[in-house]
Amino acid sequence: MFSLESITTIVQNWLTKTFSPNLALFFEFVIVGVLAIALFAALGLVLVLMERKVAAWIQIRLGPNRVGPKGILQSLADTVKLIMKEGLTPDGSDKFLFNLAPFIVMMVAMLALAPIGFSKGFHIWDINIGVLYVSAISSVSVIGILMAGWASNNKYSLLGAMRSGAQMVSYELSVGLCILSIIVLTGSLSLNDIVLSQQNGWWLFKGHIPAIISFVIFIIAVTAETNRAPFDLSEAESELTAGFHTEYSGMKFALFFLAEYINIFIVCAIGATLFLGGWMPFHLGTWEGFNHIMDYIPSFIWFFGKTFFLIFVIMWFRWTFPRLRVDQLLNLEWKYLLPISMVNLVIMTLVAIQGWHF
Amino acid sequence: MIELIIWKTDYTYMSKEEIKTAISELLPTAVFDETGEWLNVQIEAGEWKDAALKLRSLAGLSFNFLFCLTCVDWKTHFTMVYHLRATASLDDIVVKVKLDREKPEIATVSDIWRTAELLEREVYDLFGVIFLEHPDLRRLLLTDDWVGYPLRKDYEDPINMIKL
Amino acid sequence: MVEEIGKTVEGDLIINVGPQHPATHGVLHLVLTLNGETIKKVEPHLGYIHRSIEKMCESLSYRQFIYSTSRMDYLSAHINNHACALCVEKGLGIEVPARAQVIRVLMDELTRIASHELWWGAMAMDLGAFTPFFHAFRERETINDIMEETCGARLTMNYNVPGGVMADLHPNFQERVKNFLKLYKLKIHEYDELVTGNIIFQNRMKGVGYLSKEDAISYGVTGPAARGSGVSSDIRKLYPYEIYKQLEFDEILETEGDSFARYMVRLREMNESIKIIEQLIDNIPDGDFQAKTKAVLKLPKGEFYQRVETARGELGVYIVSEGGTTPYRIKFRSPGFSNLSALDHMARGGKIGDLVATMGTLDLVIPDIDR
Amino acid sequence: MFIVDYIKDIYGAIRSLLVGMNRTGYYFTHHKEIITQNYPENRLELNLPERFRGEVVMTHDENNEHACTGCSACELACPNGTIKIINKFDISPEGKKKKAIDTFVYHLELCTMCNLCVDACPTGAIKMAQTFEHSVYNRGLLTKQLNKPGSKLKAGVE
Repeated sequence: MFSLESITTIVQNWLTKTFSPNLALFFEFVIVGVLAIALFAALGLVLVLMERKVAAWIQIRLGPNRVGPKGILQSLADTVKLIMKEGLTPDGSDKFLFNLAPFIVMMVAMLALAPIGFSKGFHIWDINIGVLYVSAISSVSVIGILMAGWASNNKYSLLGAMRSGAQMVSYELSVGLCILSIIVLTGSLSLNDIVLSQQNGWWLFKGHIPAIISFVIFIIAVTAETNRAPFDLSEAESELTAGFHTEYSGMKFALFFLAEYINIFIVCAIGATLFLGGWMPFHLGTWEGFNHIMDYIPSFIWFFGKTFFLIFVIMWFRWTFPRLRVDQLLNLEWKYLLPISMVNLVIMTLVAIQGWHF
Repeated sequence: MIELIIWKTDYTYMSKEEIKTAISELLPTAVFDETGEWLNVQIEAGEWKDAALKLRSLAGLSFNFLFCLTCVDWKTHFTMVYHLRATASLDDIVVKVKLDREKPEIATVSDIWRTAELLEREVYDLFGVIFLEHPDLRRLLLTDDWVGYPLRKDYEDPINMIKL
Repeated sequence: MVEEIGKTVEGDLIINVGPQHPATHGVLHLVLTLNGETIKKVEPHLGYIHRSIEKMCESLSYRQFIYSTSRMDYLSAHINNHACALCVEKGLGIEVPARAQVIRVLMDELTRIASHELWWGAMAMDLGAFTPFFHAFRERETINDIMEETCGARLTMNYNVPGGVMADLHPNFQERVKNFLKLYKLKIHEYDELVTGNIIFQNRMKGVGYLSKEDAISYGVTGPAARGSGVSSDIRKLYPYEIYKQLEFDEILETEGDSFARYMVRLREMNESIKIIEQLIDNIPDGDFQAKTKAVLKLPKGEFYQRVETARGELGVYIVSEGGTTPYRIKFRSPGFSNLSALDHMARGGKIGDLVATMGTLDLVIPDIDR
Repeated sequence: MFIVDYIKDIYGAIRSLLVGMNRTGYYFTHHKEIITQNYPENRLELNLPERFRGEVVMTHDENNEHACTGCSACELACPNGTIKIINKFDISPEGKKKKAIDTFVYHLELCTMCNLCVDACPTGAIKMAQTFEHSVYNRGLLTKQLNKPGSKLKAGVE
């Protein structure tokens, strides 16, 4: 069975054998950094193309089909275009904050990548408070957006940033509660432990109806937290032209754009880890034969398959629904999602205590 | 196969005479002209505001819908043309007010028919008619620093106007 | 805060929406005075696409001026031409052959459907749903193809001439219209699935941009926007022209007066147009498609007013003739202009998102407003 | 009951959203519904209706003869001064001076394709062509001379 774990072990052993421990650690950092950046670039290209293709097919169009075979080089061409563009800094803007904001958003997206298990034994940092870490880090990105909106010296940007602030702060609550309902079952904050606890079935199926409810709420809330349509109020094209990144152009805009997609990837990866078993293959209780067949599919394929399925669902939302209004957005959170997820958490706790789950 | 009739012009639901009697009681000084499609009522500029209020509140035949407001430059004078409709009975009248070309001033009706606010601004913009007591009389279509009133017959613009 | 609505105070946010903005569908410029997200005042600044068509028409002959009116409300270009042709015919006393009347009405209704399709897609796009736009264009394209085949152009058809239409119907016309009707009936339920029934959409539209019946009349609002407030204003019913008197169709009225009512009026109006087309498509009478007219048209001295129902409301053509070959003064009472004047009243107290929804249901076409 | 209404609300909302997703999901999986035309590739199959108005052209037969007498009816009919006709005087074989067309100037950039000139033409010399790819790099190229060089009036056309 092919596994990424063996590769990491080989590299690790070779590094520790060849260099002193400090130097080995440094090289590991470099390798991880390069890999993370490479993953970012690859994800950006793939997700942008995927979004455009999904949009096109839903909209009975063909989508990008000119650059490269079947248009697969389209996002590469876009990247080249964005790099070549002049990065404007508007007059009257706070230049330092204006230029800093895209990097903050980008860094947050990068940091949140650390505890995610991509494959069996393949994560950057198996931290024992992984879930807490991710939810803490991801709320920093609102600072980047507020910074961008404030520093742009543009009223559209400011309105967009304010909307985004209100939106992210409130939706974080229900995301947290949904995550908690799984933590209650697993009893661990480590993402690796959560994956391992789903050896005999995913929590979505094991946790009865409460798990399904918290999964649905989780998907809705993370869609809002990543500022995706139908919750894209901070960009709201038809209202605020482009919201907080109205004044950005060139590579600085590309960083916002990339960060949006990376954030989607991260929240979907978290969702896949919590509810769909991360890299854990699809196991059905005690059906040994079936489980063996499933084990033959490499674990990173399971992980990326689940994550991309969730990303597709979020894209599906985007190209189907109209946008909510700003007060309706907050109504949805405070009147519907939050009470439901609170009640749901109580029920889930009861399930966990009584051991009613499978 | 449906029956087809030849197109006819007169769809007024009340005869011109009836409208005329109803209005002439209200506005004794008005001059009537029945040659056109609808009843034309000539009103002096000074009496227009009162007349408009009366027409708006005429019992049973309230002309509550101002569907067209414009001005015609007759080279010697301006004529303000108000097309009014009573939405209850679907009768139309045309009110005409003669204005002095040198000093075109008329009372606004934007408080009686709200639609007049923009329409009067347009007429001010293109003809230079001053609407007294208009809440916000500024140029609407042209830029604020435009010189002249383009729809006047003596307006000349050598750059933008093309004579065929 | 509420009592301050309409008054600018220090600390208000003033935002320019337009002249280049995704929601204004053209070069409309609105100056919003905001308190946070709440709109206190909307002030339209017009004229970015003002071409002074009225002045131009004063130097064009009665045959020529019809074509410039296609460029006013470009989405109902054929209906604009129709109004002008009717007005000239009224002045000249020309009797239009029955066949030409039926052709004109058929084209009018096709134009109306095409215009409402575009409005539907564009309005959904205003609210953030991009997909309906493309789905609406699928049906609209079919109409455009029919237009292209018979009239020779897709958008600015220039098919009306004084006395009838420019050319006879294309032999394929009936078949293609029937194909369109089939396609329309196959796809119309998707409009409800995608947009009308959607809970987000309904929440965005219901109770937003309220316009009472009295205000609608006072602001001179016509067309679907007025009918959403319960004002009976369908010129086809009230002052029937051409053959509308013999046709069986309903005037759609909704009484809620909010954006959703206006939306439903337009959606149901498309079905009425389909009904009209179905009545006429197999009953096109034989005969001439154009009455015999003189080469040079001269309207008698006098004033002529003709109104028709475009996709946006009541279009009036007011011709003042001095007996010459060109009109002395011409005035187009455009529906968009009057509908726009109610926007300030409707948007006050709402959010920016409400303004977009309200603007979408008013269905503003900017060249129609500026002329 | 408040709680029943609350749950009903949620049920109705989710149902309406799923209906929409079902529709878009249908189009996502049914690629035969795609209506995009690959324009430059399908240029050869493009079938424009014969009435489509792309630009005004003058028909010439194989002897390089046209039917334009230079009566300038089209010039008068045009609403925006698109057509300009420059006449010259030919000497006919009998020695009589005869008006004939020298240059038929057509400003494509001013043309609104209203078809009035074609309607006005008494001899059917001009017609609308179905071309639509009018982009050029130089605006001057849009001013065209419709009568081909060296062409002359068809015999029998008055």
